[in-house]
Amino acid sequence: MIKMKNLKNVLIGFTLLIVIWQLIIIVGNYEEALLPSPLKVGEAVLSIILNGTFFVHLQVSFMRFFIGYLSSVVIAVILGLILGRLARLWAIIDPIVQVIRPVSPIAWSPFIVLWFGIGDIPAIVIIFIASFFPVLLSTVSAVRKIDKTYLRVAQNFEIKQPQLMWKIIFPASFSYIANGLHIALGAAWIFLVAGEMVGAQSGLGFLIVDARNSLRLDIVIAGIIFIGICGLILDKGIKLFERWVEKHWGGLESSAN
Amino acid sequence: MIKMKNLKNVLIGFTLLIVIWQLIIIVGNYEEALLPSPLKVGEAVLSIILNGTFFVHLQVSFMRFFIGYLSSVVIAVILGLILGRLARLWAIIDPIVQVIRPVSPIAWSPFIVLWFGIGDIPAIVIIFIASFFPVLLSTVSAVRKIDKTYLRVAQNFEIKQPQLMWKIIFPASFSYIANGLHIALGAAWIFLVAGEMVGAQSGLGFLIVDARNSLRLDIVIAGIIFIGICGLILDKGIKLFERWVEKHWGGLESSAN
Amino acid sequence: MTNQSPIISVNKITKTFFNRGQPQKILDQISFDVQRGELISILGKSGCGKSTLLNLIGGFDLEKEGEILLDGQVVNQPSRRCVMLMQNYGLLPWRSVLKNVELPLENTGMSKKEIRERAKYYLHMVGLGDKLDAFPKELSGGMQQRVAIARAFVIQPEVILMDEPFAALDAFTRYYLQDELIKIQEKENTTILLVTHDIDEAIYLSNRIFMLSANPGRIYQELKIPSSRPRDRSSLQFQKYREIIFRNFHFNHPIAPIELNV
Amino acid sequence: MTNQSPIISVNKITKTFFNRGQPQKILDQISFDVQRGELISILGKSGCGKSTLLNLIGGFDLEKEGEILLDGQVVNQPSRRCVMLMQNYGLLPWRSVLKNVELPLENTGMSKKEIRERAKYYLHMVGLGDKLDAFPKELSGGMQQRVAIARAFVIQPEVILMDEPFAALDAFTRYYLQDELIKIQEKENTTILLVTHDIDEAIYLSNRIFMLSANPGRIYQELKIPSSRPRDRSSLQFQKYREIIFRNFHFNHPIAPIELNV
Amino acid sequence: GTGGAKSTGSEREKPTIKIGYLPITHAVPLFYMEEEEFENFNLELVKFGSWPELMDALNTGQINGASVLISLAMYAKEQGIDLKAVALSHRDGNVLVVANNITSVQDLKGKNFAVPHKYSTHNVLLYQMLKKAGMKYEDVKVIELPPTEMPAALAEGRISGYVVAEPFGALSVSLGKGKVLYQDKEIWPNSVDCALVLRNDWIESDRELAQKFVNEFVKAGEEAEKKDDHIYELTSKYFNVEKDVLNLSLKWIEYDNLKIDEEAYEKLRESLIEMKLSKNPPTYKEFVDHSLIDGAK
Ligand SMILES: Nc1ncnc2c1ncn2[C@@H]1O[C@H](COP(=O)(O)OP(=O)(O)OP(=O)(O)O)[C@@H](O)[C@H]1O
Ligand SMILES: Nc1ncnc2c1ncn2[C@@H]1O[C@H](COP(=O)(O)OP(=O)(O)OP(=O)(O)O)[C@@H](O)[C@H]1O
Ligand SMILES: [Mg+2]
Ligand SMILES: [Mg+2]
Repeated sequence: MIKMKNLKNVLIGFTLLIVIWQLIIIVGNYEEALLPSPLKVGEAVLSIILNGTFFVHLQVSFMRFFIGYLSSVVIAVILGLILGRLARLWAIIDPIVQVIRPVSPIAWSPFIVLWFGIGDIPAIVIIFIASFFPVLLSTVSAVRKIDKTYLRVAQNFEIKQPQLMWKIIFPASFSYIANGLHIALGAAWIFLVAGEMVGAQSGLGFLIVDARNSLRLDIVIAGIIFIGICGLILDKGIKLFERWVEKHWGGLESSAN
Repeated sequence: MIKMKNLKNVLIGFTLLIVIWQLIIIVGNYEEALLPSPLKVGEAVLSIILNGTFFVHLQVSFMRFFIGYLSSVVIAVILGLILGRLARLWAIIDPIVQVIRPVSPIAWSPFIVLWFGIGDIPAIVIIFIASFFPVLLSTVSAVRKIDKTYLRVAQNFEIKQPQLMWKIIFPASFSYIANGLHIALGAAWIFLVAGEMVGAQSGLGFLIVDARNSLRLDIVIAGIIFIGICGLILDKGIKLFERWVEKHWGGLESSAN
Repeated sequence: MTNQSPIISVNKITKTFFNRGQPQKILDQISFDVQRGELISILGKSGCGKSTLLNLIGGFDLEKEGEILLDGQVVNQPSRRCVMLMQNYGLLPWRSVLKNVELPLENTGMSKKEIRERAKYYLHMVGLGDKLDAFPKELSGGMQQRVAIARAFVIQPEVILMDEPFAALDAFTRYYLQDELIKIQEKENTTILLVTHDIDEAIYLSNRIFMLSANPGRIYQELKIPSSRPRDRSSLQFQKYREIIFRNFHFNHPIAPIELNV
Repeated sequence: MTNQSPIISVNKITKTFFNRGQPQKILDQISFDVQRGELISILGKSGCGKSTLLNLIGGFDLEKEGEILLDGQVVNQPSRRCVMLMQNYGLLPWRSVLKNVELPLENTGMSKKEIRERAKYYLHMVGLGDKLDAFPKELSGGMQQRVAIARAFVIQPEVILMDEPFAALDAFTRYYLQDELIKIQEKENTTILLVTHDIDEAIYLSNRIFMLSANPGRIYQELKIPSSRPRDRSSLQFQKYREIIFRNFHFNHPIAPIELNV
Repeated sequence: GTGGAKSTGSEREKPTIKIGYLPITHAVPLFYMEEEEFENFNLELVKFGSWPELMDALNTGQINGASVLISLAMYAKEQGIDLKAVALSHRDGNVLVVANNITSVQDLKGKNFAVPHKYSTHNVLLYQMLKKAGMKYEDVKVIELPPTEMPAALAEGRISGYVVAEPFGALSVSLGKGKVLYQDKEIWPNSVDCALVLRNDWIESDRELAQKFVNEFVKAGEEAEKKDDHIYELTSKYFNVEKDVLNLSLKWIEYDNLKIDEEAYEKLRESLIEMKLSKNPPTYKEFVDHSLIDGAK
């Protein structure tokens, strides 16, 4: 029942979108080459699905994305758990992080090419950077905000490191960390396009950039649609993961966000 | 006292960073043109401050940034407050937003030029896009998550629209909205560089892109440092704003994040 | 208290919730009348449906069988005439104490000055005349509850519904506020319907006590307490009522002895 | 109870907090001894320093003047020998009931099997043998408190400190758990130090009651309750103690009559 | 992109040569080469989205060479990157496109005019055109814009003209949104634009291989110059434009005689100095290595 209603809403939503889009074309009197019609884009979507291009690019992008994101997350969480407990070290590192964080991964690209060459690695590195800081910061702040009660319980029962870390601190801060993972996932996915602009010969980002350079704006929009849908699926995926962990680990108060 | 200690930490942090950087140069044996030394970058920083370039670009960037960010925030909050109350309309719009949101503002650039031309407006539009969705989504979810108690109090005292909106719903959801504003600020600032890549002839983003095109990587790093510091200042600024509102409006529970 | 028509009349109310599709009868055929100026307590265990009943009377929840009348009129939405005091005070944290109390008056056509004076008057009455500009979170729980009480009385409603108003307070503060409540109520002659699971509180405050059973909620006993207030908590009469209620709830001694050898 | 050396010995404890640089003496020269197997209640108003005192005894807060001995040794860190039951139960929400109770045993060198059996035994004792795999949030407040009690007793500590253990529960559940506590305590012969602001609770449970005044916190009265337990809440003797305490706290009638005419 | 420039080939020990390019008509000889099998090396073409990205890769040695705007490479050389220009990628083939309401250079006064990169030959072409018409460079508002955005910007009236690599000029012309104000040869005969630029360390390390590569490149240029059906078909794989757009842009361009002319180079060099874009661009001798193309003859 709920599924059906959702589907109906999605259909209404997208029909509306397509109508508005077609109206813009008619009213604005744009050239097909400059703003393709929904029909043309539909054809492009079909064509790159049918000739398999889409799946090739998708696979490559997902591979890069997951390598970049997962390595980033693992490193950032471990670092965050440690730094969250070492207030004095964090006081020194924090200003550096705060200055580096607001810098777009795009700005780093000359150095990324220098250190990481072209092809897969720069894309992975850009995704890594994009997700690293949100996860690191949310982990550190999660650890620092842990309900003191849990730490006192641990003290009371004489639970020492490293058990303190994985029995108390990690689970206690997890729901907040998960929130960071969630935000980082979105941020990283958004930088996929930027990441695949540097010498990559494949991937959804490349598909868009290449289509743009080949003046195939219909494929650009098709690519945008694919990126949007994949991003949405990833988002739902991590939400499911969060919920699974929550269920599995019992009553972690549902994440603050 | 606290200020002094902070300053000390900042100094230690950055000294450390510079030492590591210099070590990388020595060990990696990179060409000066490809990875400038801290000294060279220091000179570049000084020179663009002293010859005034920096302030010119800074001013332009801030102007674009604030126009893009503020207009985005105002529109997104108002829309969010309305859509948060209209569950059925939101059910239709939500899927569209969910698909558009994960798309990088960079991917839109062919269309941004088509609709918004070149110069200030594309940069503003990209910043607008980057901040729009975080604010919209956090506002809608804030409105939908309002403690039912407040709505019941309003019902009880027969408070109707539009007073319901600005006496109850807006303040009740504000701390959560502020969190969205905060996230959006970071996201928008990160896209400043991307925004100023399309036909802009000024701004910090342009400074970086132009320096990169001129192979002046020392200025690129100088630009990165400026962007980082300004981003940090903006972040601190919005934190102060949040705290000010919190104080002014009394006990809004400090934002969930 | 009077021989007028009842201010609240609850007629055969049945309320069913659906949990995972399973219907669950929370309230079953509840009927009672409340006269003007009475203070009625509804006493029952946690989860027996006390809040649910109050929500129905207040018009916050309209899905039910049966009929509820406020002053002869069917309740089909919440109104100012019947104010609910929420379980967690329901103060707006972004408004100062004074502005919280002004809230219900703001759309009544009163002038700003009148509103302010009325609000101040009631805040003085609950002893918070010096906290007008404080924000709720700066106050202790007891003070917050007093603000809520002032806000409820400020529009001079016919009925005030109270959902465990003193449950979160410590015993000493609780006793103090109970006395305050009685004084204000007698002065304003407001009808009060109070939900609680504190037996002493019910005895101390009420004209009548309704005891609610759980699964499904039924009023299985009504207790009239005719003695005048304030009552002496350590008096013999007070103990008599305690014992009656204890016996009713089978709580003088625990029902099931605890298993010590498993 | 016995003529052994006291298990807890509190010697001239003074605790000062600094609020915005202003020193504020919360506890002033507190001294008392607790014998093995005693149940002591500390009774006082909200904010008088009860939790602070308990934290000092438990070794969670070490900054103080004076000395605290646990079994003759100076307390300089929290230990398993003296378990604290937190005001909000302190259960780990990510662990099942059973795993919560197993927690304190995990580093004691016991085998997994032993640990499990011991944990199960104590959970059965508090009547939760059928909730082993539930998570804390799936339980009512009363059940959560029982898990916490099981977790406190499972390592058979010499002392259990309890910070308002039943304050958040409704009256009926509270009575029930109080009885449970007495039975377990008598069986295990554990020393219990209990902080509360519920007068009845203190009378019902304790061998001795310390009454704590506020600003600064001092023990200004000690009350011995020699009668055997379980006690009859409606007995005359019970009322006698109530009255003594009421009088002590000036609460039989409110201190300041409420200002009705401002 | 793991092996980097020094990676030796995979099968049969053939070395792999990595050459960067942008999908524009100037790179047609490379498109032709990608289809071929070579005896002595494997060719890996690396496509880039923009000139700066390509230059980053070339400067850092991630690719062995590239078909790139020669002035960008000159600038990199000036900054100390060891590069050599060995041949032109093409001759001519750039047009200055303006909006339909612009009839003379004078009309451009105060208007926006787009170039792809300030160190590009296109910028120099604009400079030359203005100079010829007796105007100052400052008289128009020069804007750097990605080539792909230019037709849209012109169509919407955001800019009044642009000069850029093909087929972006031809696109506006064929859409009827713009017209050719000047062909490059009208302004600056024998202009030097895209060149085949190689990393000098790579040339030095295996001059023989470099020679073989340039030989094939020159051959490919000659094939491309035929502009036959095969070339059309090939090219349309790299960028999707209507047949007439492609026709138009191929008509403007030549791919034979790819030797870099010293006189034309000097003119470019002087212009760069004159425009204050560069203080001391490398001289012909320093930067151009014509031995390889000479060897190919
Ligand atoms: N919206 C709802 N949907 C389903 N079940 C509900 C809903 N609201 C309440 N219930 C159920 O109805 C019963 C009565 O709830 P209610 O809140 O009225 O109890 P209460 O007597 O006020 O308890 P307490 O003393 O804890 O406040 C509970 O068992 C509860 O689980
Ligand atoms: N860390 C602290 N810094 C400053 N003041 C504190 C601190 N902790 C407690 N206080 C103050 O000490 C006093 C006693 O606090 P405490 O928590 O011990 O009271 P309590 O008797 O446990 O109250 P309750 O019954 O509300 O739990 C309070 O006035 C409180 O404001
Ligand atoms: Mg309730
Ligand atoms: Mg306390």
